[in-house]
Amino acid sequence: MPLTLPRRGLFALEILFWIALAASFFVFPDRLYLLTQILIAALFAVSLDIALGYAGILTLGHAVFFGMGAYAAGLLAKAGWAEPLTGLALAFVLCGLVAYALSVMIVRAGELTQLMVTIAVGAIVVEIANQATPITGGSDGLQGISMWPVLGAFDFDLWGKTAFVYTFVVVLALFIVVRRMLQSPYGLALKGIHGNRKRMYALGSPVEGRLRFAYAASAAIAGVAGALLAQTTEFVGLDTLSIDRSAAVLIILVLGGTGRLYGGIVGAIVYMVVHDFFADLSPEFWMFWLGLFLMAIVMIGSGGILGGLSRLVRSERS
Amino acid sequence: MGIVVFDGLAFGALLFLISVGLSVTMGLMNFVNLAHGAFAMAGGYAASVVMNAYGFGFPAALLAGFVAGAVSGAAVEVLFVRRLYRSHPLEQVLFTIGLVFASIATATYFFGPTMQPFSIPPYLEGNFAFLGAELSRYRLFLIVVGVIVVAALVLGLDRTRFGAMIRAAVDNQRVARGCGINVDRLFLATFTLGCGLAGFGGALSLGMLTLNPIFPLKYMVYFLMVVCVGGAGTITGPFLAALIVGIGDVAGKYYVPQTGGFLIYLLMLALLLARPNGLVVKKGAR
Amino acid sequence: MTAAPALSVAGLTVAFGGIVAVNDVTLDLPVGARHALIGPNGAGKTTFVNLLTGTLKPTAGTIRIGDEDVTRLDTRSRVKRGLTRTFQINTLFAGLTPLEAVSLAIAERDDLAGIWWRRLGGFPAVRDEAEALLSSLRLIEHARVPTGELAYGKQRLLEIALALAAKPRILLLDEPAAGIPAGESREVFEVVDALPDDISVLFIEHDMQLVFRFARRIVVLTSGSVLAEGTPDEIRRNDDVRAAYLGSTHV
Amino acid sequence: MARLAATLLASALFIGQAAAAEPLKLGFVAPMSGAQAEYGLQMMNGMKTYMAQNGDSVAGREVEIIVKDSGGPNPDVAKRLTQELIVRDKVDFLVGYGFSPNAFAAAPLATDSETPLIIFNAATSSIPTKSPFIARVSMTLAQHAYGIAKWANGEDIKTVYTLYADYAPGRDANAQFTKIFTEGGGEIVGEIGVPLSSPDFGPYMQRIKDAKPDAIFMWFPSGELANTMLKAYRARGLDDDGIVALGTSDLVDDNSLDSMGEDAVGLITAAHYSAAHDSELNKAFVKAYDEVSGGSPRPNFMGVAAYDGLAAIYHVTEELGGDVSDGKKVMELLTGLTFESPRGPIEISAEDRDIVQNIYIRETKDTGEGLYNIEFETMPMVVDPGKD
Repeated sequence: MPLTLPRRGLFALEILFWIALAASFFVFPDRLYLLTQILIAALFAVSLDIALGYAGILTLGHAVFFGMGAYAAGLLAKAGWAEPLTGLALAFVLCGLVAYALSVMIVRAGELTQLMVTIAVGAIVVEIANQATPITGGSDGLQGISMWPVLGAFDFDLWGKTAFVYTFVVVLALFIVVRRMLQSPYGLALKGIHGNRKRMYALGSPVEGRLRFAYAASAAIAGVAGALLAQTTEFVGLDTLSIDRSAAVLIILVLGGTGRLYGGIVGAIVYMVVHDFFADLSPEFWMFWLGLFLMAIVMIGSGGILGGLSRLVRSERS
Repeated sequence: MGIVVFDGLAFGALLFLISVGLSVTMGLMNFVNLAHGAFAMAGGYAASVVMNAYGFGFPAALLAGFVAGAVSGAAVEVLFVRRLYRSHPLEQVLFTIGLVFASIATATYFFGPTMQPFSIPPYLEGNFAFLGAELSRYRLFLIVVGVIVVAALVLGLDRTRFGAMIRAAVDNQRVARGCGINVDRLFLATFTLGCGLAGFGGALSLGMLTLNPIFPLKYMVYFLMVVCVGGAGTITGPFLAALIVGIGDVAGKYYVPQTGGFLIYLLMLALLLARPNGLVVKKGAR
Repeated sequence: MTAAPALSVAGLTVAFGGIVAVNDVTLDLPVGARHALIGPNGAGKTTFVNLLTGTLKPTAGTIRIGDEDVTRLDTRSRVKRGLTRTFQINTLFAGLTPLEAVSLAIAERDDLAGIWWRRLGGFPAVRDEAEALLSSLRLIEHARVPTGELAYGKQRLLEIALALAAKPRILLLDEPAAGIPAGESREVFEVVDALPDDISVLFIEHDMQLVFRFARRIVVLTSGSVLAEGTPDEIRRNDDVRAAYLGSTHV
Repeated sequence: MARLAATLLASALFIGQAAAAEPLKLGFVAPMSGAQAEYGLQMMNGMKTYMAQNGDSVAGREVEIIVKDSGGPNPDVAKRLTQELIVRDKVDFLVGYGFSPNAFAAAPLATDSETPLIIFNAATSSIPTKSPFIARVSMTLAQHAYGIAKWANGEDIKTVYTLYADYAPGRDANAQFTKIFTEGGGEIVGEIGVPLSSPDFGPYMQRIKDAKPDAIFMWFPSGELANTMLKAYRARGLDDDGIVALGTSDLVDDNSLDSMGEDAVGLITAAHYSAAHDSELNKAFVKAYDEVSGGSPRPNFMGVAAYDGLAAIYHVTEELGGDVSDGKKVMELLTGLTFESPRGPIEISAEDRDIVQNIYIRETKDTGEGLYNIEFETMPMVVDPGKD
C-alpha cells in the first residue's frame, strides 16, 4: 500500500526541492558549470514534456528549437545587443512562431510519422545552419559572443556564479509558468487530448489548435533553454541542433518520467550526474555503464524514476 | 542514366537488407527497437572476424553475420525483451538506447575505435560492362541478394502459417494462447529472425559502408526511415521505400550534388506527408 | 405552423468503397423527442450517429440542426450548436477523475479550455456546475476517484455526464446501457427519462424492454435503410419489422 | 608582509622538494568515446610514449594527466570540462582538443585563467588568435592544402576536381587548395561538398569520372569517411582513367592505413608527419609508441602532436624549475620555441604561437610490411598560410 501524502505536504516538498537546488550553489561551488548545464537540460526536458508527456507529440527533433534559440541569442549578442534577457525573449518568440508554423505537419500525424517528420525537419535545419556558415560559423561554431552583465550589474565570471544564479532564476520562473499552465483549464484539456482524443472531439474541443499551441509553447521554452546555453557558454555549435541532443533530452525525460512535471528535472539531474560520474571513472567506456544503467531503470519498473516513486508514495487528488 | 538507376537500386537494396529486420521486430512485433543497429553491428564484426582472423570466405562470413545477429538477439530477447513487449513504447526506447550505448562501448573494448578492415572477395570485386556502362559486381550482388531476401520473406511471412500466427499473437496474445500457439516461443523465434536479418545486413554492408563501434547510432535514422516510410510490419513496403530512397539519393548526388544533405530528408518528408501510414499498410492495421 | 425539428436528416447516404453503410435515410427529431434507433448488428446505427456528429462525411444527403444546414460543418461546430453524443464503448479519460473530466467538458463548452494562465481552481462556477451534474447522476461520491478505478456501471453514467456537460439540445446515446447487467441498466435509462423536455434524444438500444418502455418513437434500421418508423405500438404491430428483425421471442 | 616573507623563505629553502609534493597537472580534453574515440587514444598514447622515454616527472614534479571525454564536437561540454579542470583540478596546462569548435569554446577560459592551452589537433587556422595562452603543436589544414596544391602546380596537372566534406574544415581545405592551385595557373573544373552523413559516395565519383579531370583533390576527416571515399574512388576505376588522387594526410591516416588495404596505394598526399619518416628520432618514437599501444594502430599525426606537446611542456617546466604557476611566463617560453620532433624540425611561431614545420609530399606504398606514406619531397618550414 503506497504511502499517501497530503497535498500540502507535496507543495512543501516542491519548495524544499527548489531550495535544495539553490543550495547546491554553496555546496558545490566548483561545479557550477555542471549545475548550470543540468538546469538548462532540465528546462529543455520540461519543455519536451509539454509536447511529449502532456500533448502526446512524439518528437526526435526538439533540439531544432533548442539550437534555434541558442543561435538567436548568440547572433543577437554578436549583432551588438548583448543584453541577456532580450536574447531570451527573442529566442522565446522566434521558436514559438516557427514551431507554430511547423506544427501543421505534426499534430495530425501518427506517432511513427511524427517521429520521422521531426527527425527529417531536424536534419534539414542542421544542414541549413551548416550551409549558412557566414552567419552561423558552420561547424566551427558561432564565436566571439560576449554577453553584457545581467541586469547591467552581474558579469559572467570564470567560476560560473552569475551563470548559475541567472540560469536558476530563469528556469524557476519558466517552471512556475509551466506549472501554472498545466494546472489551468488548458492543461486539463491537454491531459484530456492525451488521454482520449476521440472524446475530446466529441466534446467539441478544437484538438488541433490546442496541440499546436502546446507545441509552440514547448518550442518557445526549448528556445529559452538553448539561449541560456548560448549566453552562459558564450558559444554556439551545430551540436545544439543535432539529433544527438534531441535523443539525449528524450532519454532524460523518459528516465525521469513523462507527464509528471518534475520528470524532466529529476531526469536531467540523474542523467547528467550519472553520466559525469561514469565519464570520470572511465572516459573511454562510460557508455557501457550508462547504457546498463538505462536498461536497469527500465527493467526495474515503468514510468521512469518518478513513476517508480509514485508507486511508493501517492498524493491526494485535487 | 542507366548507371544511376543501377547504383540507386544497389544502394536501395543495401538499405533494405540492413533495415528489413527492423520491420520484423518493430513492425510485426510492435517493439520499438532502436537497438537494431547493435545487432547489425554484431553481424558485421562476426563476419569481419571470421574473414580476417580465421581466413574463411565471404559466404561463411555472411552466415556468421546472420548467426551472430540471431544469437545475440535471442539472448537479449530471453533476458530482457520478453518482459518489455507490453511496456510503453517510450520505455522500449529508453531500454534499446541503453542497449545501443552498452554495445558501442563493448565493441570499442574488444575491437578498438578504429574501423574494421575488409576486402571484397576477388570474384565480387571490380566492374563488368553492360550495355556500355561499367557496373560494379558487388552492387549487382547486393541487388540479387536483396531480391532473394524479399522473395523469401514474402513467401515465408506473408503466405505461411508462421506469419499468420505472429500476426494473431501480436494482435491478441490471450486468444493466440487459447488457440494453442506457444506465444513465448513464437516471439523468441520472430525476434531472433529479425536480429539475424540485421546481422546478415551488417555483414553485407562491409563492402560499402565502414564498420566501427558507432555503427548502431550512425545508421539508426536510415533504418527508421526505410521502415517507417515503407510501412512498419511489411516486407514489400521497406523494399519499395529503400529503392525509392536509394535511387533518389544517388540521382540527387549525381545530377544535383549541391543539394547535399537536404535531399534525402526532403524526399523522406515528402513520402511521409503523402503516405503517413507507409507506402504499404500492414494487414489488419487501419 | 410548427417549429423546425431539432434535427432533421434528408437522404443521408454514406458508402465505403462499394459498400453502402447508410442508405438514403430521412428522419426528423422533433424538440423533446425520445427516439429509439434499433436494428440488427451491422445495420449501420453507429455509422449513422457518426454521420450526425460529423466524424464521418456523408456521400450524399443533408443534416440540419434547427434551420441550419450543418452537413459541411465539423464536429466541433455541431457540438457548439448543441449536438452531442455518448459512445457504445466507454470513451473516457482513465487518468482523470470524474470531477476533472466533467469540468473539462464544461470548460470546453464555455470556451475556457484555451486559458492557460489561470488555475482551474480560479473558476468556481465550473466546479460548482460539475459537482451539481455529478450529484444529479449520483456520481458525486466517486468524483475524486480516477475514472479507470470506477465500477463499469458508474463509467457508463459518466459517459452520459460528459455529454450532458455540453448542455446539449440534441443528445445521441449509443447503447448507453451496453454491458450493464439488466437490473442496473434501468438506472441509466431513468437518468435519460428525467432529462428536461427541451432536450431531444436519440438512443440506440438492443434491449427491447427498455426500448418500448422509454422510447416515444422508434426507428428501425436494417442494412442502412429505414425499415419502419412509428410509435412503439405501431412498431410492435408492424409485420415487416417482426419478420425482418424482432422475431417472436422478443415481444 | 611577514607572510609573504615567510613564503619566500620557505620556497627558497625547499625549492624542488616543495614542488615535488605538487604533481604537474595536465587537463586533457579530447574525444575518448564515440565516433572519434581513436583521436583521444592516439593522443593518450603519444603522451604516454613521451613519458615512457623521458620519465613521468619533470623538474621534480610528477606528471598527472586528468582525462576528460569531450565526445565529438560538443563545445558546451568541452567548455564545462575545461572550466572544471581550471577551477576544480587547478591544472597547470590544458592539452588535447580534437575539434575546432571545442578549442574555440575553451579559448576564453584560457585567457581568463591565464592557463596555457596546447592544441594537439584542432586545425582551423584562426585558433591561436583566439587567446594569447594558446599554442599549437599539431598543424593547420591550410598547411596541408597549400603543400599539395603547390606540388600539383609543379607537375603536369592542369585541371582538378575537388571533393570535400561539406563543413568548415572541408571548406577551408577546399578554399585553400583552390586559391593556391589557381594562383599557380591550374584550373578547378568542378567542386562538390559532400554531406557528412552520406553513406554512399559512388555517385559523386561517377560524376567526377565523367568530367575527366587530370586530378581529384579530396579532403575528408581521417577515419571512415576518408576510407569510404577511397573505396568508391577505386570501385569506379578513376585510377584506371589516369585521374590522380591528391589529398592531405587525413585521407591516408597512419591510424587507419592498415585497415584500408590496397585502396590507398598510389595516393599523393601532403602532410607534416608519416610514421615512415626517415629519421633516428622517429624510429625510436615509433618503436616506443608501439610498445605503449601494443603495436596497432601505429602513431599518426595526433600521436606525434601529443608527444611533441609533452616535449614542449617538459621543456618549459624544466626551464622554470618546476614553477609554472605564471601562465604568462610559460607562454613567453613556449613562443618561438624550436626543437626536433619525430616529424622533423618544428617551431612554435614567435609571431602567433602557431606551428611552423616541414610539409612533406608523400606517396602511399605497400612496403611489404604494410602500407606506408613514403615522403619524396620536402617543403621546409611552412608557416600557416590560412590566416587572413
